[in-house]
Amino acid sequence: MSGTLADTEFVVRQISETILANETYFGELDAVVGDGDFGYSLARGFEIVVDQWDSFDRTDPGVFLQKVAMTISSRIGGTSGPIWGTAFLRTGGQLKGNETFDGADLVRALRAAVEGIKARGGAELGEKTLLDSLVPAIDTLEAELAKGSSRAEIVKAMAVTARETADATANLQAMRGRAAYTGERSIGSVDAGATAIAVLLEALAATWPE
Amino acid sequence: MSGTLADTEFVVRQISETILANETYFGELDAVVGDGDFGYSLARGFEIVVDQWDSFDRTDPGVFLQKVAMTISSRIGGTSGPIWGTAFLRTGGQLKGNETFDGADLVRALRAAVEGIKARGGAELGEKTLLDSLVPAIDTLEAELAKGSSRAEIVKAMAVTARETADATANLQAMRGRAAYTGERSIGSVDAGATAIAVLLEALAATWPE
Amino acid sequence: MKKFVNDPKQFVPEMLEGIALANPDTIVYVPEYNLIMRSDAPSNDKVSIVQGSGSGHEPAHVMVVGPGMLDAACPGDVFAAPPADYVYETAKRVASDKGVLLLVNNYTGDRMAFDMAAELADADGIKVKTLFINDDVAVQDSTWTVGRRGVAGNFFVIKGVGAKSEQGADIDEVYRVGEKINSVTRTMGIALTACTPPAKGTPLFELGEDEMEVGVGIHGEPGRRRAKLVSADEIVDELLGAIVPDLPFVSGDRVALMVNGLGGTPISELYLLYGIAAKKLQAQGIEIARSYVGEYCTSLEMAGASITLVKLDDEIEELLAAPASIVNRIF
Amino acid sequence: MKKFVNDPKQFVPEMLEGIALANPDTIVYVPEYNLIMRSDAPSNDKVSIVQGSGSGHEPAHVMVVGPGMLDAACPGDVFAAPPADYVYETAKRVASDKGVLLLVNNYTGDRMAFDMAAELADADGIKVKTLFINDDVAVQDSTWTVGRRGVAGNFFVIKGVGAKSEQGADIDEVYRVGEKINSVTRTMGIALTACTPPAKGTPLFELGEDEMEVGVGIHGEPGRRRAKLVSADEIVDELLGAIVPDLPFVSGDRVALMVNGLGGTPISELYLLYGIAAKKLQAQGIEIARSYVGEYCTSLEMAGASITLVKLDDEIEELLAAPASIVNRIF
Ligand SMILES: Nc1ncnc2c1ncn2[C@@H]1O[C@H](COP(=O)(O)OP(=O)(O)O)[C@@H](O)[C@H]1O
Ligand SMILES: Nc1ncnc2c1ncn2[C@@H]1O[C@H](COP(=O)(O)OP(=O)(O)O)[C@@H](O)[C@H]1O
Ligand SMILES: [Mg+2]
Ligand SMILES: [Mg+2]
Ligand SMILES: [Mg+2]
Ligand SMILES: [Mg+2]
Repeated sequence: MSGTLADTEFVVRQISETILANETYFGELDAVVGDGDFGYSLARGFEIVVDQWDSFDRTDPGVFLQKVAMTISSRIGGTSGPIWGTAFLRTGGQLKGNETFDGADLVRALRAAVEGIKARGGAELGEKTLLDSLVPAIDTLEAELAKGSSRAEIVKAMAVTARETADATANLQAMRGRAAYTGERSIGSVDAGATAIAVLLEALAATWPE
Repeated sequence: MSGTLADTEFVVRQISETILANETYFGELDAVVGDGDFGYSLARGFEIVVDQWDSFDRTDPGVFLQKVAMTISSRIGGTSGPIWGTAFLRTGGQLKGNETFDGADLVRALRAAVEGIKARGGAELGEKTLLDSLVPAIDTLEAELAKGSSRAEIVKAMAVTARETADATANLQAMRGRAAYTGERSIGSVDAGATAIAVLLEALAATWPE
Repeated sequence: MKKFVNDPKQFVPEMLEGIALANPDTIVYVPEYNLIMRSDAPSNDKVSIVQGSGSGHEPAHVMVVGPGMLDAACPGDVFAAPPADYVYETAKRVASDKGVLLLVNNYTGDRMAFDMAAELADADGIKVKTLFINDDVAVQDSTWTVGRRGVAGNFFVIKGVGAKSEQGADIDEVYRVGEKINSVTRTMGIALTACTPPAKGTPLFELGEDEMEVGVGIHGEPGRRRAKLVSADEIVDELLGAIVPDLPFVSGDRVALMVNGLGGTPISELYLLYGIAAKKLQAQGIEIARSYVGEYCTSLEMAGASITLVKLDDEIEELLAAPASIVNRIF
Repeated sequence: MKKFVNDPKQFVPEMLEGIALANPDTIVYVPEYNLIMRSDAPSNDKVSIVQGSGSGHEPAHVMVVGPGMLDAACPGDVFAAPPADYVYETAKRVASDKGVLLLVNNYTGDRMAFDMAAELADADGIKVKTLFINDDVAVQDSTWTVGRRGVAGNFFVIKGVGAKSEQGADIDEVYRVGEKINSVTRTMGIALTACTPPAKGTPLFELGEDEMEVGVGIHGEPGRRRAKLVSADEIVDELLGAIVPDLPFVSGDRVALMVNGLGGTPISELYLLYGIAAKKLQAQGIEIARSYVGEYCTSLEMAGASITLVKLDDEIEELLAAPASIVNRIF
């Protein structure tokens, strides 16, 4: 596969719209054992992305992602600001300098985002954060690329993985973020961040133009 | 008719018990357009009357009533403390000095209580206060005395009058007390003080030993 | 009932004991009469200032005892004026050569108790004057009723007479400034929820999820009207719309602006209201010389707020700016 | 939602504007960065003290800016740490020759934002140190989690470093006293009701009419356990029972005792709790040298309270007693 600026724009736009459409739902997920502001925080950042859509530097996909990262970092507070800002920044950093990217580039870029999230927040897999659906989804991306699947097939497969693994976070005890303070009481409900990843990938899969 | 210390004790005791039994109900009446503390205020005073029952000076009915008056004055706050304290004090003042009293003495004593209440709180008949059932009940007392009714008949007749006139306070607009601040919104609900007078007389009528 | 309370009948005494324990050096608490006084009162160099009222309005009045404010406070039970005996006893204990000024929020029960106490104190030869506070514009003034209520504006009267009395002024002079401040002070409040007296255990009234009570009293008395809950902006318009024309306050006036919380409203919202009110007043040419945001006179845990305006002149402004310190300190 | 609010998204900016309008001479408000600072900051004679956190905890932290307390506060949205950019911008604006001390309540989001800001400020050559506050005993400490939360005890850290910085101490010395105060400060809270973030519009959790949440967080995070509502006496036993053995506080200790309201609880109840706690501590031989009753760190309009104990030594006691003044003044 190969990706372009247009693909990147499509994905970012799709993510932004889905976040805005799910503000309340994401907030409710966070309210169960967190403080209920996850949807609000993301939405305040991504609504600026939509607002300023035409103004971003579009030199290449990587530069575009870095500009988006700076916009959301400067507006999103809470845990999500640094986490999502870092993720976009690292992905962009890896893709920067080329007009297109291939599957391997994308995997490397997303793995860099994961490393950035871990470095920033100190979380590891299994600690009930968005990593618990994001990392398996990237694994699926890699596996589907190896199988030679189409882009639409890949996104669909990633969405399925993300949903399964997000749902499985219900069995985990939160070790990071505000939910961690509830100890065992966090078991039984899904993680808001991990579920958001599933929702975003499902929305991408549903609208993928192929 | 003629009244003794024993009669006076019976009436005060009966009033005290009825007030204690109706603390919540009287509070609810006051809550409609007042502040809901009428039952509480009366009960805090009359529970001390019951507590200190044996200690009151019983020289004569008037002295006994004055001692009760001082006890309730020193504990009941709000509007009811000065109003009920004044009423007991004035009644006692009129009856003091004689071991017994007759019907005319009693009417004079209760009229003095009414004047005391008016002087203290500035209220007139028809302003939606306890006067609106107390005064008609005293009128009935006077009329029944003139008819030569028995004491039990008199108390029953007073209770009927008090209830009718208390119920009729629902048509009045409050001009005194906290309820006055609600203006026309006070119309439609009965006055707490006037209803308390009816409840007390009904309880007296129901237990009158004849 | 969602309260921190043991026996509801002991609510007021236990609160008073807490105040005394938190202020062992400066405060004396006399349990027999529910009374809180400055440990250095009375001083024959100053008029003693006393206020009492029903409890449930804290910090008013038991927590505003201190230099430059009250010399003593005699609270009743929640929302019930203190018995006359308590007021009399308080007046006796703080009686000074210069006399005792009794401050009374204008309610039937309070008036009667303080009138009786003043009579008794006067008979004892104590120099005593009584000042009634009636700043609430929600209730229309009328000769055949009981007049307007005293609400959060009492803070300014206390502050003014407290400062004046510290200067050593005589009782007539202290009374004069108190009366003057009362005459230029106007307040109106609004409730978003009812409150629950501890001994009653249930709310005094019911407000729907989308309702507010405009012009509410600080004892849960209903106000001017019940209305649909509107934006903070519209609420401020409604309150200022009643307050400003009442005195009236006009362009060129210098004022003190108070946004007072009724007990359950967080201070964040009070500052939000303050900002809106300040801008609206400025737009009318009214200059805000002093600002007050916080809880001054509450109604238990009621969610709500009141706005107070005081028209300033140099004398009032100086009295309000004078130093003072109270039981309920921050640091 | 029973709140005074216009557009919920503008809740924080409108509150900040109110603070600025109420304090035109002493405060500067920078809307682009949600930032409130002393108008006379920075001073090269002192370390600048900055705290930020999610909003909804007022008066913490935007209302405790002033001499002897914070030089600036950078709030985020309600219950959300400020973006790192805002913190960085704040640090830049108050950077002094003596440096900037960043105070951070220990939460994941706050830690990340302040770490990023400190890195950026450091790269600019600003002398910067970050102090994490973690006084909440409700959450058990553990190396594999995020550690304990910072709650109302942050007041004492601010007060201590504020006083020390006014003395002209260098940043290491200011940091040292802050760290020392944090290490001897312990808090636990209890909620009787939930709270409703304005932008969410519904309560963060549901508590039954007869339930309480023991060890609740100041963002509505669930606590140790949900229990049947009990008397004030038993509640104090539960809170002190968690706090006292944790440090531990022992007979002969001198302490500061704070009863902090979570936003919806009236001050009458806080003093009632204070009285109970003071007597229980005295019975254990613990001497209360300083008392604090009121709202210091809230959770919007949550009905609830927390108790904080600070073990005092001469140095801490002197810092706590030093003069200070803040935006949210009484008079
Ligand atoms: N240390 C961490 N590293 C990565 N993700 C985290 C971390 N802590 C929490 N999260 C994610 O952030 C989500 C909550 O985000 P948000 O509501 O913005 O945080 P908060 O309100 O606690 O600051 C969680 O559902 C989880 O997926
Ligand atoms: N001025 C008055 N004179 C006589 N009775 C009055 C007066 N004002 C109120 N009352 C009576 O007192 C009752 C309320 O008593 P209470 O609850 O103790 O008063 P409050 O709470 O307003 O101080 C009213 O129902 C009315 O009957
Ligand atoms: Mg959250
Ligand atoms: Mg009443
Ligand atoms: Mg009352
Ligand atoms: Mg948050």
